[in-house]
Amino acid sequence: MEAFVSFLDSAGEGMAPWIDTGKFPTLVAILAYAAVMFVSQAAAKRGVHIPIRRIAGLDALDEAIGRSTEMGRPVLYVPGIDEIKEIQTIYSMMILRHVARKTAEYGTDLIVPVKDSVVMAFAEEAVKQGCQDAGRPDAFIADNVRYLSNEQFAFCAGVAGIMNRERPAANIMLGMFFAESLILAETGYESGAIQVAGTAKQHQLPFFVAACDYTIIGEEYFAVTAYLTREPGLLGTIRAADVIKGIAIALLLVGVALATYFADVEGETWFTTFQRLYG
Amino acid sequence: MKREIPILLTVLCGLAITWAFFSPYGPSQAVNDELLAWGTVLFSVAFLLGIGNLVRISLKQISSGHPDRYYKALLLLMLFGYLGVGISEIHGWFGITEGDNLRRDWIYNRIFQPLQATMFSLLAFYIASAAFRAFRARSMEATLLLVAGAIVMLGQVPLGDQITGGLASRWLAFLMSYINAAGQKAIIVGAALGTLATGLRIVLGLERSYLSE
Amino acid sequence: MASATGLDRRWIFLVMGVLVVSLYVLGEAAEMPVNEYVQSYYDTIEALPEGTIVMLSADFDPASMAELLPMYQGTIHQLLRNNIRVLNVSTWPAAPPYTRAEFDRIAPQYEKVYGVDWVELGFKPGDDVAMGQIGQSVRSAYAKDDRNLKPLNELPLLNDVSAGFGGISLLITMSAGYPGILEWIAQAGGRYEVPILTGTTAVQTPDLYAYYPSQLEGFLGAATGATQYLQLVGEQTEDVHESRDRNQARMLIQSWVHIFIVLLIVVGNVLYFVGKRSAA
Amino acid sequence: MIALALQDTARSFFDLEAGSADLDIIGGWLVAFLTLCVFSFLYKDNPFYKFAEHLFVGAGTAFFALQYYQEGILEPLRDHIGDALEHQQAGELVQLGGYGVDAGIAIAARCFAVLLSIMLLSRLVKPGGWAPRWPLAIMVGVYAAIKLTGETQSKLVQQFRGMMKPLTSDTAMAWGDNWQNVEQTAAFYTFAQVVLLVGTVCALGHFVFTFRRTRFLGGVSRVGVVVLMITFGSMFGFTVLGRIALLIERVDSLGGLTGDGYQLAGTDGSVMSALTSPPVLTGTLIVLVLLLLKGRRGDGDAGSGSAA
Repeated sequence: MEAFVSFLDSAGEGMAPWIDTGKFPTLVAILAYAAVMFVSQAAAKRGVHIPIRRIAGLDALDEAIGRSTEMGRPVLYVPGIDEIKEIQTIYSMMILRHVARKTAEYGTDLIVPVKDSVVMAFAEEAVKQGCQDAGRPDAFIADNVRYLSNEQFAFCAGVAGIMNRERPAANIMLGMFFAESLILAETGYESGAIQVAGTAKQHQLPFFVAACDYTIIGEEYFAVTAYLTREPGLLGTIRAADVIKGIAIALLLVGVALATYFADVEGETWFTTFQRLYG
Repeated sequence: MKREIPILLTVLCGLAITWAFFSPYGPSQAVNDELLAWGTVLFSVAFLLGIGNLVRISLKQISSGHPDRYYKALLLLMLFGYLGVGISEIHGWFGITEGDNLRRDWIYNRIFQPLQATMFSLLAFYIASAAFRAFRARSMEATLLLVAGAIVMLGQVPLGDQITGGLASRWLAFLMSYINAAGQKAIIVGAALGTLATGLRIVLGLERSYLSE
Repeated sequence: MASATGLDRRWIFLVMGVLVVSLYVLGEAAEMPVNEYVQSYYDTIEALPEGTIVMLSADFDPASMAELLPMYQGTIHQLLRNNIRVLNVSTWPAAPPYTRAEFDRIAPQYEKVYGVDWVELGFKPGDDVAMGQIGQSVRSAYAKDDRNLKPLNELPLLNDVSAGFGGISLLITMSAGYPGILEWIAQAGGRYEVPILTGTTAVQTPDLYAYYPSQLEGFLGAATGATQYLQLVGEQTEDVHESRDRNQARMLIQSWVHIFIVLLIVVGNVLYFVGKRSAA
Repeated sequence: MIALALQDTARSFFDLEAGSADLDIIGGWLVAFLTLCVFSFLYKDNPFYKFAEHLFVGAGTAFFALQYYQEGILEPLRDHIGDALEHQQAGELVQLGGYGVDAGIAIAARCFAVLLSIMLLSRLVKPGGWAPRWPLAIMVGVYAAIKLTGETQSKLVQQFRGMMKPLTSDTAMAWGDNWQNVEQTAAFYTFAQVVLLVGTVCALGHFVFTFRRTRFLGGVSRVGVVVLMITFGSMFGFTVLGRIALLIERVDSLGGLTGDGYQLAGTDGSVMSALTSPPVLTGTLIVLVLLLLKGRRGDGDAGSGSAA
């Protein structure tokens, strides 16, 4: 082993070593994660069932759509304001398809305002497919997927206008949000709609929690997507993250225990330290 | 081949940079440095491409008689006027040279700076209005959030702390340093695992969605 | 759920505006006690030996200058006062004009010479990649400096800087978001284990508690952190007294507005629950 | 804000050299006017705001473009290659990342970057072509790899390493975020460290989705939610702090324009004293209140809806 390490350290006369041994833990972490992720993804692809916890926000989605149907008012779905390259926008499109299926089944209108022209094409496609999934391709209304503006605050004003004029009974806001989250959530609350919001952008979560009825927080957003789509790649990723978290927590607890045990410097045991401090 | 070569390029660059992270060996650092330089150059070119997009959309709106067409014309005028001054300065055209005090800084200080600073200060008003109209303690979660928020707001500022008899700042210290820190650590770890997953898939050539556009 | 207050939000805007303007006209100041994070930031800089090179990265734009500019000025004062050499970089395109203006104003007070005592390298595009390259080698990240557009080998300070943060004993970033302190922690702290200090906006401040003290030597959080820091710097530097007093005055306005907002939340909720009960 | 420090010195009417600290008179009026234009959005979307907004987008984009052009294209391509050519003539090595490389290789490599840039630009001519994919692929690979390694190291390995510290301490430390620097007892230290540890583990546990939810895991998750909500609460409080600081700064910097230095030729009021003189202010206030009262009788919140 020592010979191996010294080999790694000596790439040549006056040269830096081949490998920085201090970075081994990072290498191990990356490799371990990769191994768990690929094994889980392969398993998910083979059809091995990976259970996903059902999240409260998911039930809220169905509840919100149901309530809109009872009241005979539309559902508003805002897929965030970022471009399609943002992973949250892509997942939002997957959830949109699910929502569109539900609204088509119930015969409720679905309004989708978007800030980006590329996202608009994706949103149209998602709604169309959702209607087909429900067996009601006629439920797709092209005018209800609306490109409002490319400017953040102008888009925000446009959505607020829809909330005030068309009075949707449910506002679903899922995706990447920035400063406009506050204004959207407030206007929606004032219009009396039931609000379900979700984002992995932590800085906007406080406003959603305070002004919406249900909030899907952080990583829950990805779990919701995986639950709805059962996409093997995503399932495997979530599974791997769970396993790595478990290992990390175990290591952390052991590490803290050992650190506490060996905390003493001058030949004390942890017990004498404890006695001296608290006795 | 249309897809294979780009994927090969992604994998090669990705692996070279990952390798250089672990290996201080000279040549791998040199490769790393050069690849990073390419990255920054391409990043800049991509930014300039984005301007082409802005100009195209604005021109379309002007020619189609959009209600905002005069504003769009103003935008383009400002854009090209400023670019003209700046590029002349950079290349020393028309006898305009770059010195200690730049002409483009005049525009920066008087137009860009106050406008951007003010745009974001509008949010202070929206927070006040949302505080009254929409922030409701309707669940255990929302209640906890609002109470913690109020403690932080009062504990941070001199008067707020005085009216709570010094309690707010003590609670603030504990909340921020221990409970907030715990929550932040969990969020950080989750985000890092997400980056790790996406990064691995890209570097190993499994993620190809970025090539589809 | 349809218990909307029915109040036009512009009434609240109006009250808010009148409140801030009238408090500003009154203009009093309040002294603030200093927290451990700010103290640690200050002490870390004080402990640096003379002649050390510090990399100061300006990662902000006018939208956050209210919070970050006072910290930036204070930091430049403290560094130059202690005869520390400063290497200025930036990953935000709108920051270099601030660097230029502040050094124009502050450097002559300490009789500092450009190129020897401080260098401005300016903006480097590329976010994370820019940081990676600045860390990898300043000399290949920049071809010329930002002030005089001279090649780097004509600037004596750069002779003491080598690849991989060699010669740089501390990184300080004034960070307003992405890219900023969290990316520097990954690209400089993670990779090269350089000690890092930061001043950040309020929005980013809560994130930093997770990194202190193991990955961050200290931080100035938001306008409150800036005020506390200026109090510390002001003990030995008269030039920041003006700025310190101004920030202390702002803290008093801030106090009243915070109390106002807490009141708004409380009143809003009382109305909400009363309305809900009478509806039931 | 720095403007105040110099407010009583006389200013020139138009001065190209003046920085943000000491605006010329035209600059002062321009700053005041544009600031008020933006604030007018609070009442309603209006032509003044639209004017300011488009001016902002135009100026901002141009300024950014100049920075990207100079620092991201000219320096790494023109200046770097020029520099490498000088080295080649002198027969020296070019330093790349701290390692000496033959100048010819360095030049060739950077010329390849020029080629890649041109391939990326070809999108302007032929949007769906194959050429832009190469530079795009390189960019994606470079970004992914640098984030992958840096963040794993700092946000997983170093983060967990930092947490592995003793729960006991024999030095009593002061704790206090603001001014109550209360002496912390050793017992309190341990208590706080346990809170931090348990809080972290529970919050992490809340984000575990693929294991069967036992009663234990459910309990962990509930504690985790409490921790997360307090975390969001503190983020909420800090966000309020930040936004209000921005507003106060704006008011302060407008206040800085009240000095005598900003007199317009022929008038005796400075920028802001003209705009904020008691008659003008009271008048504006009355008009605003009247407009708001009128709006109430109309369609309620719809007006502010379009303004939001």
